[in-house]
Amino acid sequence: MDFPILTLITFVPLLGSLIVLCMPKEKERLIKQFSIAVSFIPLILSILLWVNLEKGGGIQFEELVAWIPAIRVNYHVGADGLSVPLIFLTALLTTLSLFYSSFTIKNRVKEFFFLFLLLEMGMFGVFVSLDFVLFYVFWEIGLVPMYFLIGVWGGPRREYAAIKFFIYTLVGSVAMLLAIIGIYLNTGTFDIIQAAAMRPFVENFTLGALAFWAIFLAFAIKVPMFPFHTWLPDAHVEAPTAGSVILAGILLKLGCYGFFRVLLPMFPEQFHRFAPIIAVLAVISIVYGAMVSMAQWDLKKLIAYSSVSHMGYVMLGLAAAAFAIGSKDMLTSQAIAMNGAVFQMFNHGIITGALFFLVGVIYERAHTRDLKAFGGLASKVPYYYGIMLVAGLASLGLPGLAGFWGEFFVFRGTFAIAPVYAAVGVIGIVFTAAYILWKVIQHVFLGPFNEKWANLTDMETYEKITLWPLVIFMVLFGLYPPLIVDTINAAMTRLLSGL
Amino acid sequence: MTELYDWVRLIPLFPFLAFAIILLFTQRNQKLSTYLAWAGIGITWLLGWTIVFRAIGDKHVLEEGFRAPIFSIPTGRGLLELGFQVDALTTAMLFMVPFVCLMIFIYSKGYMHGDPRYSRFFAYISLFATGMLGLIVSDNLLLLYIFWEVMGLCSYLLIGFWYEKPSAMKAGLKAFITTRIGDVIMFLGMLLLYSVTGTLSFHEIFSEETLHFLKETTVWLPLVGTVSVAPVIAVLLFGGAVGKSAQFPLHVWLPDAMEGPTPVSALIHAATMVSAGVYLVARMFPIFALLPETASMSVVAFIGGFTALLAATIALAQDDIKRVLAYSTISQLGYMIAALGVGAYVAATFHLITHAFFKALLFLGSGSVIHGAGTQDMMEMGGLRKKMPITFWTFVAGMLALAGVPPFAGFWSKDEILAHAFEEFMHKGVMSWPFFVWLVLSLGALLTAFYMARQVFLTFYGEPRSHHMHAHESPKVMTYPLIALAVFAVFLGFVGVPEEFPVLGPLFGHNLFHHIVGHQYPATPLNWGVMGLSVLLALTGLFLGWLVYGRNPLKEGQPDPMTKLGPVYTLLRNKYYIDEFYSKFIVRPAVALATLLFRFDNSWVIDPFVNLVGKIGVWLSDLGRIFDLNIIDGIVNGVAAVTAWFGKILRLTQTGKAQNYLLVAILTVLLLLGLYLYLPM
Amino acid sequence: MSLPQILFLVVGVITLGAAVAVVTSRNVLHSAFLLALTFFGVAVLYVLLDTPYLAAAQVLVYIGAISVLIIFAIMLSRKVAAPDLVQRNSQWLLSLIVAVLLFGVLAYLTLQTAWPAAKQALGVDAIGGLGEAFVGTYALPFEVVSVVLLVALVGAIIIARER
Amino acid sequence: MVPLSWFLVLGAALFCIGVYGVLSRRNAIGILMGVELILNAVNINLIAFWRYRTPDHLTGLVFAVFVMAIAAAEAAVGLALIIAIYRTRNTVIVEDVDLLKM
Repeated sequence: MDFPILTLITFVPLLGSLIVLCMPKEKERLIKQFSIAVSFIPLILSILLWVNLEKGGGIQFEELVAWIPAIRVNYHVGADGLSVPLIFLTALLTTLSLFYSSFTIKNRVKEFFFLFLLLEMGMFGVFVSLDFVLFYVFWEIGLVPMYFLIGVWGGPRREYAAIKFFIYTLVGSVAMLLAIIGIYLNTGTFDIIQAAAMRPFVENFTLGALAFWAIFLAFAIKVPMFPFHTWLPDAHVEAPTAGSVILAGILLKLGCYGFFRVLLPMFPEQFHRFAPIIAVLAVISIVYGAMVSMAQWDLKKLIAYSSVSHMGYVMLGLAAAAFAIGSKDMLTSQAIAMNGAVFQMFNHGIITGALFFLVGVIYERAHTRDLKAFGGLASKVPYYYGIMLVAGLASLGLPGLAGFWGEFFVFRGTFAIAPVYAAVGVIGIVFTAAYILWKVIQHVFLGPFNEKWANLTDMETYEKITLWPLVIFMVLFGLYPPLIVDTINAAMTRLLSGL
Repeated sequence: MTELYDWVRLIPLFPFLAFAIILLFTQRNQKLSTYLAWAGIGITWLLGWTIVFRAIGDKHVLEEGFRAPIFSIPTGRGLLELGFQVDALTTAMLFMVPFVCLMIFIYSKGYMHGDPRYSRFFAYISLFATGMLGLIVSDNLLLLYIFWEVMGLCSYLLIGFWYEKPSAMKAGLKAFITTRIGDVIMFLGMLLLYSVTGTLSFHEIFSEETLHFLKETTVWLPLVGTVSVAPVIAVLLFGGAVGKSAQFPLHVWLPDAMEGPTPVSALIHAATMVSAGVYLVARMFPIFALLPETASMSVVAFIGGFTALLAATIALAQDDIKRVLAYSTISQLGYMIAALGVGAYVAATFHLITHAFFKALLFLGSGSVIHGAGTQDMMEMGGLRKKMPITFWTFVAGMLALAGVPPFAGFWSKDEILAHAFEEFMHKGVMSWPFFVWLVLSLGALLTAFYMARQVFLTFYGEPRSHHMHAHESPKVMTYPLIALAVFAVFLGFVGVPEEFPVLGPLFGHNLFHHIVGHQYPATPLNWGVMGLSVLLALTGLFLGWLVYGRNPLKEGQPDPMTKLGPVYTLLRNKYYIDEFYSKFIVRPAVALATLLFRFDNSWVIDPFVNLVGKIGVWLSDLGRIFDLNIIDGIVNGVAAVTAWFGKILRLTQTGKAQNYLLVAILTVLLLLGLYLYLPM
Repeated sequence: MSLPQILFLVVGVITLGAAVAVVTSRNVLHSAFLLALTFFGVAVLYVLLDTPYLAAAQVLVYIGAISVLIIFAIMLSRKVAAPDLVQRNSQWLLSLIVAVLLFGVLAYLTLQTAWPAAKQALGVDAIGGLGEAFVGTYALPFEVVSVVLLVALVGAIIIARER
Repeated sequence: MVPLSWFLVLGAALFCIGVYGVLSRRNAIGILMGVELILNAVNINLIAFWRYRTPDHLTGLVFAVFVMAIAAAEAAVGLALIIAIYRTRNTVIVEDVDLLKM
């Protein structure tokens, strides 16, 4: 690859969004088609990226240009086996969201697509940045369009949710900014890779711990981890369908990605020391999230809380890997745990993305998400039932579908390192099964048919087109996990051996 | 693919393809769907039996096994290899599973005729067959677990197949969640095994070095202390078997599973799901038997024996024809588990195989009865012998096999279990598990014969006890599978006749089954006393059954003689109130806890204190919030509220008068100056 | 105590006294006249600081223009000059405290510092230098100020014009 | 010789008196007068510092002149404003003119 592929991926959406901005407002069709077309470019490029990625080759496709020389800030981007699947996921979900939205968004079309493409750029930017300032800038850029997406196209309590989301995330960001400055003062560089290699906080553990927790806060809010999760149900419930998809599918991954890219390499000692705390929080997230999901009667809220639970697996895997830093014979288990965590990130993106789309599908028709209001829809909308079943089963970690592998690897890795945490976390699996099958499947689809929905129609073609790619990935990665684990494993092994 | 055995990779593939094609493309066309499903399992059956008969004569494969890797997943610098295999146990299972499945598939065409979701039924049972076939050919625990869960899913879908009925829908969920609890325990066992040994492949786990390593390794458990790792792994894995094979205390899902269509019951109870649990224990038997004096074996023996007796007693008081069979299944699985618990590996496997045939037969027979009679309640049946002769005769063959009457299949396998338990008990004395197992299982044999006799007499003898009973024989597509299975129910036992048995022993290859499966274990010697006793018990049970139900067949409106047992009957009929117990002490508290946690998380929605904010003031309300468990969100909203409060206060300062502002500004300057002066530089 | 010192003290006392009267007098018209007195005192101080030119400017600009302007304004809004009207607002006491404190701090700081006691000899021609500076170094600000004055003039006319 | 600090103290006193005037007068014209006092105090400081510290550089002097010019402009505009307000609202009491608070 000798052309700047990452730059293209990142800034094509920006270019697209600017062009959308210049288009006349009335030409909604054109705006929609153009936006979708634009979003295909990063999608294709990200596939190219994955194909050309040299497994285990560390950071690749690097570009380095001085940006603000006075404080040594560079435009430094690059990708490895960790970020490439996430870049692909971002491109995929954005394209699908835009496609889906082009049928469902009726008001302020131009603004919607403009913001969405801007959001895409922000997300790509975070995944490719290797410079703290750049990282931070993109991190914040993603925030603003999301705020508007929730606040303008959201549900009845959209303003509350949007503000809550914004303030929550902003609090984390400010903490992160302070920590970044701290790192800069300690290392004299904003380069993430270089700074990590210099191990800035080896001598001063306390200062390191401060910086660690500051960054931790930023990422943990984004993940979100118990007890920083309460913005999530509101934001998800109020956001428009595509917004929820991106929020759950990608924005949560930004936090996890930060843990992998920044926190672990930069603060191995601190991470190791505090791993028990993080593991406890992760286990609480898993079990607590699952149980709270079980208590929901709002379909969208249920899935929102399930995200808390599922992201807990990611954090558990990560914490377990950090637990074992320093003990050389644990490398296999560490790598398995991290593989599981990254795999789980990807899976959660496609599975929960699909679930949110599915919620949108029924909400468009029924204008309610109250689980008590449905019943017996399976015969009425068999196609929808089938897709929902697959997505739900993938979400509860049924072997043979993608979700299983993430959980299995996380628990496998964790069990060898910290068995008690794994043993407690496993309880979450039972509750996940319960809320998916009991709450979602049973209340919506099974039982006596509720005559109220006699006019309900099954999925439209555009909805099918939106969901099939996700279903295919669930099955594909479920049946043949090496397809993605090969990529992840190489990157994780490299990362771990560097600690 | 040079070797025939390499084709083992394709065994789960054909039913899976049938599943996928039916679900995606041919749902509209019922006929095509049927043939696709038949073709899928049929090809697998042919392929499976080809492999089986080749393997029976192939000592190398039986002893060493043949492995066919599929793919491997990188784990750090290592690899997790997944694949299929053929070995002795697989061979035995591969003989039974595809054939019984095929019979059930054929039968289903008749039974499910006219169902609105006919095609989907065939898709689901194809996936079910995929699960079971994949399970028996897996060469490692992870792959086994995957197929195991796939079966769990299918059981959910199929038990709840008629999901419009709330009872069916609940039964499906119950089956899934209950087995899932067992699965999670098994999952932990698997993780522990993987963490300790670094492998999940059977071949590597059962190698000399690994077993030796496991013997030496210890693990620290909370409350228990340091113990050997092998029994811990064994007990955890056994948790999965308890769930899947419906052993006490996770047996509650299985009787409810009768809500599904009858072929599904046959599939679950005979060929696939419940056998999987026993198969798992048999498969992992070297780990269980590694330290025979530890908890691993006694837990297995106890659970098995206890379940066998518990379920047999419950079966006495059930009126639903399928529920009786369901409890008998639980009981028979208890036999197998208990047999494994006393080390009777070969006998347990043998019983697993024979039981699969005659239980499938019994279920399909009962399905035929239900199909003909239009009810499941035995109290409404009666006199079906003449109207459904084929069903009757095949059912009786299955009944005798289950009761353990010689020379039917069940006799040989059950007797081998009893003989083995007796043998062990003679070695170890009265205060040992084998004695418990032997005693309990012998008692169970008596009960089994009795309740089966009760079932047959109630169903087929006397006169119909309901007016709207217009029974008719089932179509051929249903009766032919019955006949085929009946043949096996009668004759299959001969493959396991003890070597010393006169005439029959030498005639059938000196206990052929033992040679196939149990090459590493010594054969159980023939014990005439035990055999005589078990025959006597079976005959006594049948005689008692005839005495109570056969001599004077029940008339319409006449109460079941069992009711004379009074409170005992009530207890048995209500299954010892175990369901109620679970519902009250596990399910409801769990749901309540979930709701409570949600309140905890989200109480601001319903929180009445929010309404007081304006009235009493934000500070007071914040205090209230903290008391009201609203610790988490309260802080966030609290910050906002405090800000608002400050805002309200500060609003007073925004007088709109420039002079006020200026005063404040100057005051601030003054303050800063004061600070500057006060603080030393 | 030398003559300039005595002169300073006398003028200073008059100036400050007049200033205090300016801000406390109940009659705005009195305030305006006293303000002129204050300005004059300041002009005397300029003389003491060897800048007679500036003193002249002070008299011309402040007394001749601003004071007169203020008096005119008071006349034009006749009612407010009524002697019986309360001229202090509600925060006067706090303001007084602040002002006194501020003075205390400033005076303390001033007296804390060791200032050079003596004036240096005036090396340059102050008036001439000033003129040169306005057309030289500070030409641009000077021009800007003239524009500001013009704008203020025009603005004042527009604002105060009868509609 | 008059010490520098005398001028400074006097400037400070004048300044504080002006501040008090600005803060405490109800009458807009009174406030304006306070402002004039403050500006005078500033001028005293500027010139005193120039004279005692940097007599060779005329910056202080120049700025004093500028301040005077600006004061004149300010007085003109301020008074014009007062007249305008007086015309529309018939008052020069600043407390009555609180459109800022809405």
